[in-house]
Amino acid sequence: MLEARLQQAKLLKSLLEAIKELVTECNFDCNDSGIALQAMDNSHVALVALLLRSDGFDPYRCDRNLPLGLNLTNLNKILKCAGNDDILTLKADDGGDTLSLVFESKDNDKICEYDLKLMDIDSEHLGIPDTSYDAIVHMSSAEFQRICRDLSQISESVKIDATKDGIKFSGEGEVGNGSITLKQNANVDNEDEATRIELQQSVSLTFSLKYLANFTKATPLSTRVTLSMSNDVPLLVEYKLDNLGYVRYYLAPKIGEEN
Amino acid sequence: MLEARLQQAKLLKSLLEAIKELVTECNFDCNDSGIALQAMDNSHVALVALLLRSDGFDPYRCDRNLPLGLNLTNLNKILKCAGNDDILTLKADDGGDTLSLVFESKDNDKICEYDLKLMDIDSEHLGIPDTSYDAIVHMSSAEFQRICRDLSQISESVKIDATKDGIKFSGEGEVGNGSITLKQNANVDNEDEATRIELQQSVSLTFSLKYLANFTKATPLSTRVTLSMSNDVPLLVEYKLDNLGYVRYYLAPKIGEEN
Amino acid sequence: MLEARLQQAKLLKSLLEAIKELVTECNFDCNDSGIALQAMDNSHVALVALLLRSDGFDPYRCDRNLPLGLNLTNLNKILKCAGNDDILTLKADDGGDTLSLVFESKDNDKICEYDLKLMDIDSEHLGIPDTSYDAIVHMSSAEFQRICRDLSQISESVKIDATKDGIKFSGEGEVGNGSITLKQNANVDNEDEATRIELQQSVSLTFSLKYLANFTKATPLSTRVTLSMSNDVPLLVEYKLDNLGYVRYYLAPKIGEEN
Amino acid sequence: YPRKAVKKAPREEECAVCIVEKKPADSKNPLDSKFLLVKRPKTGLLAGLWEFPSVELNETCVAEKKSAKKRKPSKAVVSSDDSEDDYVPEQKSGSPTLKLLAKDSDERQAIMGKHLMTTFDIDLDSCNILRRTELGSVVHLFSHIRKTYHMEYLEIDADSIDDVEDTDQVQWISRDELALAAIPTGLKKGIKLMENLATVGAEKKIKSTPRKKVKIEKDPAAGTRNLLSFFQQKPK
Amino acid sequence: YPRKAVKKAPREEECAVCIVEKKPADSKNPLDSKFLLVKRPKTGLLAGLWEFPSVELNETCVAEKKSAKKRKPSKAVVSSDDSEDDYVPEQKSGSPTLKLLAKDSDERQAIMGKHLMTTFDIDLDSCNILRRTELGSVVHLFSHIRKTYHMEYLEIDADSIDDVEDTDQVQWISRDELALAAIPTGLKKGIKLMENLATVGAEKKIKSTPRKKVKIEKDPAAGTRNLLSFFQQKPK
Amino acid sequence: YPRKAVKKAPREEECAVCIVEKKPADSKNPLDSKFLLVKRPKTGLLAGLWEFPSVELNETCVAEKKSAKKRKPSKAVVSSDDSEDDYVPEQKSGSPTLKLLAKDSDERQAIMGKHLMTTFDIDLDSCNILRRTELGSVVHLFSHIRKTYHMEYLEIDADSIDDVEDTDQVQWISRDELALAAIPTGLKKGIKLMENLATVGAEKKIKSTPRKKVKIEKDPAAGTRNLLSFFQQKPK
Repeated sequence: MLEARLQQAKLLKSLLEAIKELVTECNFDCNDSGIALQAMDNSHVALVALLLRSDGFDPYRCDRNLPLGLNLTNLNKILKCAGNDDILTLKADDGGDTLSLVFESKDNDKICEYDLKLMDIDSEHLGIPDTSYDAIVHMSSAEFQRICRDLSQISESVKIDATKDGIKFSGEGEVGNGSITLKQNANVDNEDEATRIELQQSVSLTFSLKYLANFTKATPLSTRVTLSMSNDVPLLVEYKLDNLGYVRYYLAPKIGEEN
Repeated sequence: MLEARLQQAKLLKSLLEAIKELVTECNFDCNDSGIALQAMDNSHVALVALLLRSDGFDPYRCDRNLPLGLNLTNLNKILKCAGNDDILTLKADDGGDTLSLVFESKDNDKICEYDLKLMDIDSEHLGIPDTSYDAIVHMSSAEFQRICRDLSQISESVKIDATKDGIKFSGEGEVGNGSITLKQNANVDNEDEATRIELQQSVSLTFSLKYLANFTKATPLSTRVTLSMSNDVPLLVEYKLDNLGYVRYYLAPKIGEEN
Repeated sequence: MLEARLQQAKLLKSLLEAIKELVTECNFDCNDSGIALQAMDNSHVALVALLLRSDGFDPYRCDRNLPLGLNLTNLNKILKCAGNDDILTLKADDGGDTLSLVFESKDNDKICEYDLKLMDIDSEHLGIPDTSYDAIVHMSSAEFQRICRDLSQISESVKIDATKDGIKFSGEGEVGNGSITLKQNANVDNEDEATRIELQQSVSLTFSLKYLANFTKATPLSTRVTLSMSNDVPLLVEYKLDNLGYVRYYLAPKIGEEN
Repeated sequence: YPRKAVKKAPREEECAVCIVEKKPADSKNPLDSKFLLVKRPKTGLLAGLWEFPSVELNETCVAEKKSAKKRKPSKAVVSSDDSEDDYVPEQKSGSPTLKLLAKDSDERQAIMGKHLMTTFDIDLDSCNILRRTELGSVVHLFSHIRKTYHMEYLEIDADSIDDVEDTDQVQWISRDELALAAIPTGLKKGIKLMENLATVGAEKKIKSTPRKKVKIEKDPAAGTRNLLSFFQQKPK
Repeated sequence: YPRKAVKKAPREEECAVCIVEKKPADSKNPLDSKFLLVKRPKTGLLAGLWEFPSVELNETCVAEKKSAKKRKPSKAVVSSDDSEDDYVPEQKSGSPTLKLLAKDSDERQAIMGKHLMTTFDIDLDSCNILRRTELGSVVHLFSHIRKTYHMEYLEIDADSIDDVEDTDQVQWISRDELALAAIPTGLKKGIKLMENLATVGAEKKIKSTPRKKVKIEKDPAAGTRNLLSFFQQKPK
Repeated sequence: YPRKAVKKAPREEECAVCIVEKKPADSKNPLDSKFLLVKRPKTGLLAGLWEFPSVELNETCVAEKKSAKKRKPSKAVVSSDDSEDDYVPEQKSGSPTLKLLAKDSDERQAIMGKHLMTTFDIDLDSCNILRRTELGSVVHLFSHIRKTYHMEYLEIDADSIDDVEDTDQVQWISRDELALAAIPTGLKKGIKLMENLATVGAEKKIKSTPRKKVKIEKDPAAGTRNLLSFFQQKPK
């Protein structure tokens, strides 16, 4: 049995926006430590992993492992019915075939109750090896979103070069070439804007911009994003949720000179 | 002959928005007491009735009954040319074939004059019997709009249950079920948010959400809306215009178990 | 060789928006006095002429005449990647086949470099005779935009009548007729709103609204617009850029009674 | 005043439609299936187009046509005033809906079963039905008819019915040809419903479960009573 | 520099088009009407497609073609440089519009009347015209031609003209077939205009009134003078 | 729980497609060109539709079909559970892509050259090629196949190849007919690419330059490695 109460429905609403374009159906795996999700996109080049720790909810109860098979499009329809500041409660019985969502508004006497049908989804769990990345870039999530959007204007893929001085995003297409360089600037006033690079070794990798732009749907969840890279290894893009968990995206690199 | 001057064009602009999706062409019936309109939608399940009392205009002159047959799409095109704060004057001659609209801006020397062609419309007037409804619910118009929009996400029709404790809107569809309950709360601080119920007898009725959502186009006209219901009788949804009149919508209930 | 540095990318972004719907490809003619552009639309009824004087840039260098053949759609794609407040630098070599654009953000350590491919465009330059117009109307650019948009609701062309009292825009269509009159009001408080008319002789001319509405894409560039007219001569619509130059549009009048 | 606009509700008609899919029982390939199409009569509404087996459900159609004929006996040249006076009487009487032969899906299925038997020699009692399910109803507006198509989907084991030669009037065509055939727009919505159903069936491996992705363009007025049964028309 | 773009205005051509509807005078049913279609020649622009009776209005077409032919006499293999030099002379002379045979709708109707007579044996003087009205003009852009179709709509009492057998080149087809026929896109806009007209006519019961719903995609440059008649081209 | 959704990647297939344009060398008129079309076999995917000359690039197709056949030997009536178990083994092995015959455009051009020679008697070595260029790749999703069409465009001097009579299976059709032919949607994207190319070529007068306006609907995942080659599937 699951019962999990979140003070702000907005968090779950934003989370759904962040993953629903990549994945249509998947299991929310609930257990006593929290709610987790792992799913690949249809083309098997990207993976999203989500964790909501139990201590982000109050109260949180989940006696035993409970996978909730959900159609994310449908879940999103129901979450759209919640106000951003509503108190949200998730409930599911162990043998049940519905997830119950209750939204309570703080300021007036309104209670919404929705029952979403569950599905039995046979998901494949991937073991993601612990990797010590050659380059870890911490930067503004809004800036990352802007860069992906801008380069999409002219190119379908982006080459990311991380050196000790900075990180460079570049693309080329019919129109011409473009590159955007962010210098390492640990000491700027605005903490959210700073770009910091932990570097073992310079890396240069090429990725599909469409997927990266898709990942940046998570921008409202955090002011900061972390890009972790090693040559010939999937990129890890991570958005941390304050005290609650994270959304992580993995994207396989592009092969060779093709773009 | 009609001459009617309105201090704010915005009112007529909003009124048009509130009815133009339901009705394409109809008569504005002008006489010395004001301007009235009554029209059914094409499917004959909904009716809109509008009244603008003469004392809401200054000046207002209309010597004898004058039906103005208007294409609302065309009228709306012309009203879009009026600034919200323009002074609006309607003029029509008894034998004429145009409605003249004059918009004067308050702050600069701009005058707009439009002539709209009239049509001869053979409208059917329905006699709406005085009904003493079993349940009359006064609530926030914005909240009603939100509820219609939210339930449209999952259902095509809504069941409305009014009891002495509150009003419950519920729907069901492929995705699952949902219900929204507003408790009677006469004493809340914010007068606009309060939900009040005058109840002779509990009612439970089912309506098409598409039509209700259409009615809520009138939301900008009033902060409050009134739902009047008796079992097996058309629902009355009323938006009052400050000191000027009202927009009323009637919607026939759905039959039996089908939804 | 060209090197031209602009303190705010926004200006060039807005300029592009103002001309890209009228013209797809054209030459930016660079020389020591600045950057100029002249191009007709496909139907040969409208012409846009643009001037950016060298002293609006800092620094500005252009040793010899250098025509830059550009696809404006592609240029616009790249300009979308510039922040409004970025410092923008244009660079081109004499024999080169690319235009280089560099955007530097003022507040953080971000540099964007784009290379846009050039084209060899065989443009036709028209000699525009100096005309002393019978009527020159200075008015609010926003008001002019609004008028074009409003009359487009009901008509495809607009008749402009300028007299010493004011300027009248009128149109007619299926729906009905409409006219908008602005009185000469030199003494109003708000300088930007004033309508002023220099008149040698009354004029009455008819133009395609679609083109005029297209010209008003330049509205963000200036709070004021000037309409210069003589009977049977193309209309000149001019937006002045503060201390930097201008955008001028010419539109041939409509013939006879057809509209 | 320049123009007249007399508002009238369009005539309501209902029709049962059955998409019949003949599927080799040993084939998993959806492209091996065949669909039954019939050609419409050479005259009348949508003449010559192909459609799925259909049964009109309005009994009074015939009676109505007769009365219409009576009203235009002379072959004189008239003006282009193509009024639709014929339907006004119904309008006035306040009952714009004709009498229906079948009110629910069970009755419609019974009627369709008979139709398939008599017209196409398909005996549902003797053949192997793999699936039979309602697809929902689709409303299509013609110039003066508001037609509701009640669509059902019937999947039959191909081995359990006789092969019949295709004729000028009746054909079994493949799924891909279906996409290209000259089928009235209203019925194309039905194909879409079926394809969604098929997709769901294939993906989910469980039949008769709540469907998803099936976005039925339902008429919002469906199932709602007519206001004229509550309010009286005022004499003018 | 990598590319050249010599801007040139497309050649202007105008054409009168007439949608002829043959309507049984005693029928109120719009589906009983027939429309006249002609097949285009087997070669040239839009070869083999069906169209409404049309008359080209540009007299100089022939002269222009001749000069074009002169410019490519040899059958030698050339590069894929498919330039359109042929039209440049017109361009330079500053008069991109060819001479027109008909300037207003009256002249066009006269020309069309003759065309219907000579080509289809339809004599407008002797048959019963129920309605004849301008539908407006539609502009269609081909790769190097900017074609203006001046559309009119002609409704004829079916009893007042002789029935003619359909041939490979000329057919009377029904309203529904019209929607399916292989008609050039430009003309399909014309059908839409006519349908709007028909709808209005049917609903409003008054003809030749200000139409509504007829959203004509007018060329915004129509009726506007060419700037080249005001400004001089500078020598390069 | 009511439903099962076992996520599976669709089967990947690749195909080389060649749009062959035969152009009279002495003609500047794009409407004089002809395009080579072939009819698909009467059975199978997209049966009976017309397509451009194409070569399937997946060698293992045959092997795969064989194994599929083995799995359904009995002709017994089964439920409508149209599962796609056949493809599961590939899935499990973590290599959803079949073996490719050609990895880059050079290899594809070589294969296509042979195909044109053997199937249509067009010998690229002896005829006059005006242009040959890659158009890009287009991905089309069928119900359980994800098909990548690698499109190229080949312009041949019409005088340098023999005229061949059109047959039921092979035709040279004009540009306008192309727009009307029953060509699979996936390939229509290819036509669009070619038209853009042609426009650019015509306007710019320089061939093999960087194209513009060619908006290729590229698969964003194209050229990206499969995550399964990095991460291990956990045992359940």
